[in-house]
Amino acid sequence: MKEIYMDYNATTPVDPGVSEAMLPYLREKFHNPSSIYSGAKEVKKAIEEAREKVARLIGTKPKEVIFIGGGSEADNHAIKGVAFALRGKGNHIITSAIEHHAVLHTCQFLEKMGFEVTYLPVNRYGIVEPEVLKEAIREETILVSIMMANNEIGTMEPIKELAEVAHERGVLFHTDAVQAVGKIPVNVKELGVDMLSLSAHKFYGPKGVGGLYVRWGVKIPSLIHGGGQERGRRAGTENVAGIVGAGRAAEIAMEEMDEEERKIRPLRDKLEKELVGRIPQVIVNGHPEKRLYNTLNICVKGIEGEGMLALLDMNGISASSGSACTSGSLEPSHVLLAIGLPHEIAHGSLRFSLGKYNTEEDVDKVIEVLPWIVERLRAMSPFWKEKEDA
Amino acid sequence: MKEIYMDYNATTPVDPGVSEAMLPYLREKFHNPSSIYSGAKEVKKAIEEAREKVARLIGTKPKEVIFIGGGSEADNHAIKGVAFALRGKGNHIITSAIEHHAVLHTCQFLEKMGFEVTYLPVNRYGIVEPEVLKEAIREETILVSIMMANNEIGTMEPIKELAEVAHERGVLFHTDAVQAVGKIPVNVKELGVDMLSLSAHKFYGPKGVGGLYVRWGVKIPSLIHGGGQERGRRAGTENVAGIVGAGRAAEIAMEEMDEEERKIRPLRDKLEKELVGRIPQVIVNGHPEKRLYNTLNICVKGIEGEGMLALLDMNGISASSGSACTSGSLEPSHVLLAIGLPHEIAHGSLRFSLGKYNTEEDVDKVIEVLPWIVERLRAMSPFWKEKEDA
Amino acid sequence: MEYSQKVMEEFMNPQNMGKIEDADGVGKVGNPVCGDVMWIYIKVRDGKIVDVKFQTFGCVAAIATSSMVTKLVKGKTVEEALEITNRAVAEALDGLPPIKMHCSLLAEEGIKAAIEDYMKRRSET
Amino acid sequence: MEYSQKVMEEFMNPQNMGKIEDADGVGKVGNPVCGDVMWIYIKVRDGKIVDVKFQTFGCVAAIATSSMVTKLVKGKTVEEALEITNRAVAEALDGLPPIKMHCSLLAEEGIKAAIEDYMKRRSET
Ligand SMILES: Cc1ncc(COP(=O)(O)O)c(C=O)c1O
Ligand SMILES: Cc1ncc(COP(=O)(O)O)c(C=O)c1O
Repeated sequence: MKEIYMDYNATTPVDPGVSEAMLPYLREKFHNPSSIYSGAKEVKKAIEEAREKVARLIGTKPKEVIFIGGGSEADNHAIKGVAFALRGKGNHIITSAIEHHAVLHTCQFLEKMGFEVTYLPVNRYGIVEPEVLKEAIREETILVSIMMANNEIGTMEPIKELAEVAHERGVLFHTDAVQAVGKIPVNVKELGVDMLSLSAHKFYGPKGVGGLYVRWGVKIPSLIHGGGQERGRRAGTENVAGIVGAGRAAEIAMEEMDEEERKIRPLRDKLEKELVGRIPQVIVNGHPEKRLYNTLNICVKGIEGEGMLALLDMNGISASSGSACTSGSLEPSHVLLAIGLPHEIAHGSLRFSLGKYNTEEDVDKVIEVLPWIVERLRAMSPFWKEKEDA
Repeated sequence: MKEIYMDYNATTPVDPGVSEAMLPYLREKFHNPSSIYSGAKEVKKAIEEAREKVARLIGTKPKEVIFIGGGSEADNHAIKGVAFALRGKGNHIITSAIEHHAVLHTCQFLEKMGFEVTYLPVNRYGIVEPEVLKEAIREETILVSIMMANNEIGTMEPIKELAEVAHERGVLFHTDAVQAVGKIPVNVKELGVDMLSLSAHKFYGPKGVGGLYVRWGVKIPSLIHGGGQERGRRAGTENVAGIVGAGRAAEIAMEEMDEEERKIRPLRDKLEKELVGRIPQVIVNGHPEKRLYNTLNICVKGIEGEGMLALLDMNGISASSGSACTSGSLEPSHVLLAIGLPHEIAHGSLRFSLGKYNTEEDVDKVIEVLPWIVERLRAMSPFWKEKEDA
Repeated sequence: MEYSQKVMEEFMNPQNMGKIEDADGVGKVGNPVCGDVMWIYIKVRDGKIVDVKFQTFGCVAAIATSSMVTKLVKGKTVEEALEITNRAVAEALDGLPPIKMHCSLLAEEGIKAAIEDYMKRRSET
Repeated sequence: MEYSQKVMEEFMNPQNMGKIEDADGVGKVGNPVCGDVMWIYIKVRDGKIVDVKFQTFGCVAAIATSSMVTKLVKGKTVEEALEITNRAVAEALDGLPPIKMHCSLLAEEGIKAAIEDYMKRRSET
């Protein structure tokens, strides 16, 4: 059975052009870029070229881009970096209730270290309202970190406005743009952010390679100390093949982004319309318009997510759920709770995130299969019968 | 001109078996191992198999191995982890003067954070003497971190004895074994260490993937917070292809280690004997016996390292130097200074580190070329003439 | 989630699914807030569980354990049914992932609650 | 290290290498502890530098700048030679990496020291 992959927000296969670009840097061009012989210089050059490509993708200069071991590391680096650099100035950090765990757990760690953290609420669409941020900023606030697009529900935050609010009060602004970069145009200068995290494997690049934009002039300590790589900002022998792959992926994203949106958005819209039409009692999560064009997050009332995923999987469909049961905790997705869903509904969530290898047949298959799956599980559910009885 | 690569301590090309193992995990088996559909389970399994292989290489159980973004990250994770976990107990850390920067700069960062660090001296061979460690341990000591084999001079430390000394005083022991693992047999249980860092690209695995052994029972916080990957000890979507590559490299290292030593040691010995025989005023650094079988570090009196490297490079030979001039600082290698060499001699260092793709012809070429290079540079040197005049 | 094949089979082909309209005992355990709710219905004749059905809101493991526990108690006496432990349910499924053991506990509790309800009703009449 | 081709050429084929036994002035600059030492010898006739040689302990850039500075001053008057700046030396080499600019400074200082030594000797005789 051919797999129908609809979990592109979780990760993506590398583009064939990316693996092709990476291969030579595993074997022939394996040199340590810090070395001084000829072979090493070529490798160094390849890294700098990759940096230029990533910089171009986010509208900045190469010297403002650090390569780093993934999106989570980028978030940790930015947030802990500011915390340590500015701990003399203040101990208050603001973020939102719907951030990725890479941000939330970092903030919780900093709370243990004596920092205070405000987790801003969001509205029912998952939007952080600039007024709400404005109110939360204090004298001691040293950092605001708000994600650009939410990984679960796809809602896109008003980053430009939020960054302005922070800057009015002289506070640094970081955005976790891991789900945005490569999917939608991102320009750090227009957004006016001070730091931005990205991750290659979300846009057809390799896993384990991320990028952090740090505006020139922002001085934060390294998270990983050691050699002078990345101008002393991220120690460790560079993941050369990975970095080259990230560069190539950035280049391809620049070229294909428009076309991808044109192709993927109608597929997502069809999926949404048909599922909502065919399955009673389905809620669509996230903002109706300010939402990533590839993301559909729904809650199916009366049943729990994992069972749906398992049955989808048996039909060759790979999707995900913010359901507690897939993560091993008893709490459902913190994002769905933050947008105000009750626990029992949040438990029934499903996320389809589409990508460039999806076809209309893929969508049709899901539309065909999911209603039947839902019916089957609802037949076992005490809540569903209850509802019908009522 | 065919390159003669003699800088295997800097990095290695991946073994063909390694790149072959990695490839499928870039494209077809690209799934996020945290997901619950079938494709993801296979990927998860591949990671666990890789973990078993790495665990076997260092003589431990898989659950004590964390995959991490390189050797430097492993060092940072271990040292900062203990510092934060035990900061209530004490604020004193002991390391040696000849550690890699990943350890030294981490310790210096911790000094800024209020920790006290003792940098143990070494003897002229680069050995940390257990008595010296014993003297240095205090009530407040929470961690001893001593490397297993030095990257520049190859000296191997008496880790078992040093760990015993630390444990007698109830102090945790970490070893940076980045240069040892894959080259020589390493068994964490026999050594009795609590934590051990390794890095795949030093033994024909990919760059940007490291491993950290953490003895069961040692509880340290994550360096990178976020998702629950690596049992919550290293967040971030796993570098799957890299991890699979590291596993395969570990497996190959187990198989080939003996044979490699048998092949490489005589080549290194020949290189050493011939260079010392043919070039006047050459010093061999490191311990005569307790030294990695692939490493030869020499100081050529009267001249500086970079010029030699440049001329070697023109002859197709890739080697390295602890010379200040290759690193951009004015200080020569801290390791060579620590073993007692005066600055002007330390500036003239050269490191040849051999690996499994070296042949006797490679060695012969170096033996043929280097004396001529040295003569040429000495002809320009004010110190050399001075010496002859005297 | 690494489920045994047995779990997946049970999930795919659950037995005794549904409601018994004129049940002699009903056990309602779990909490929708936590994502797992199990309702167990039993029909008892001469001290024997002659029919049993379940309704479950929950994950794959919750559905599989529901099905398995109903299979295990069907035909048993009430006393025998009371002795069924969550371990027995899990073992019958070739084990459960550690974080899913609570589902087997829910199954044990569900049966116990249904029997208690049955006992209570009987003592009332 | 990213050196220009000019630097590498100069390093590979250094000019005016060696010692002038009966030099009119010698400039010894740099410090072996820092890894760079330059000795510059000059021979002066009628206020003109008619011969110049260097001995250098140091990196590629140190050797290349030594060679270049000797080429630049050869044939010049003492006054002209004094006007040669480290920038001029670096430019003649198509630039130096920033962390190597100190080598060009050493070359400038080396020539100046040699000329000073020559002046001093002359005023003494
Ligand atoms: C002894 C030692 N420790 C740590 C490291 C750092 O490892 P990595 O480059 O994988 O971060 C190296 C090599 O660079 C090393 O030789
Ligand atoms: C919004 C967001 N931030 C951060 C991350 C972490 O990125 P990575 O998995 O590359 O560490 C992810 C994805 O996992 C994400 O979706």
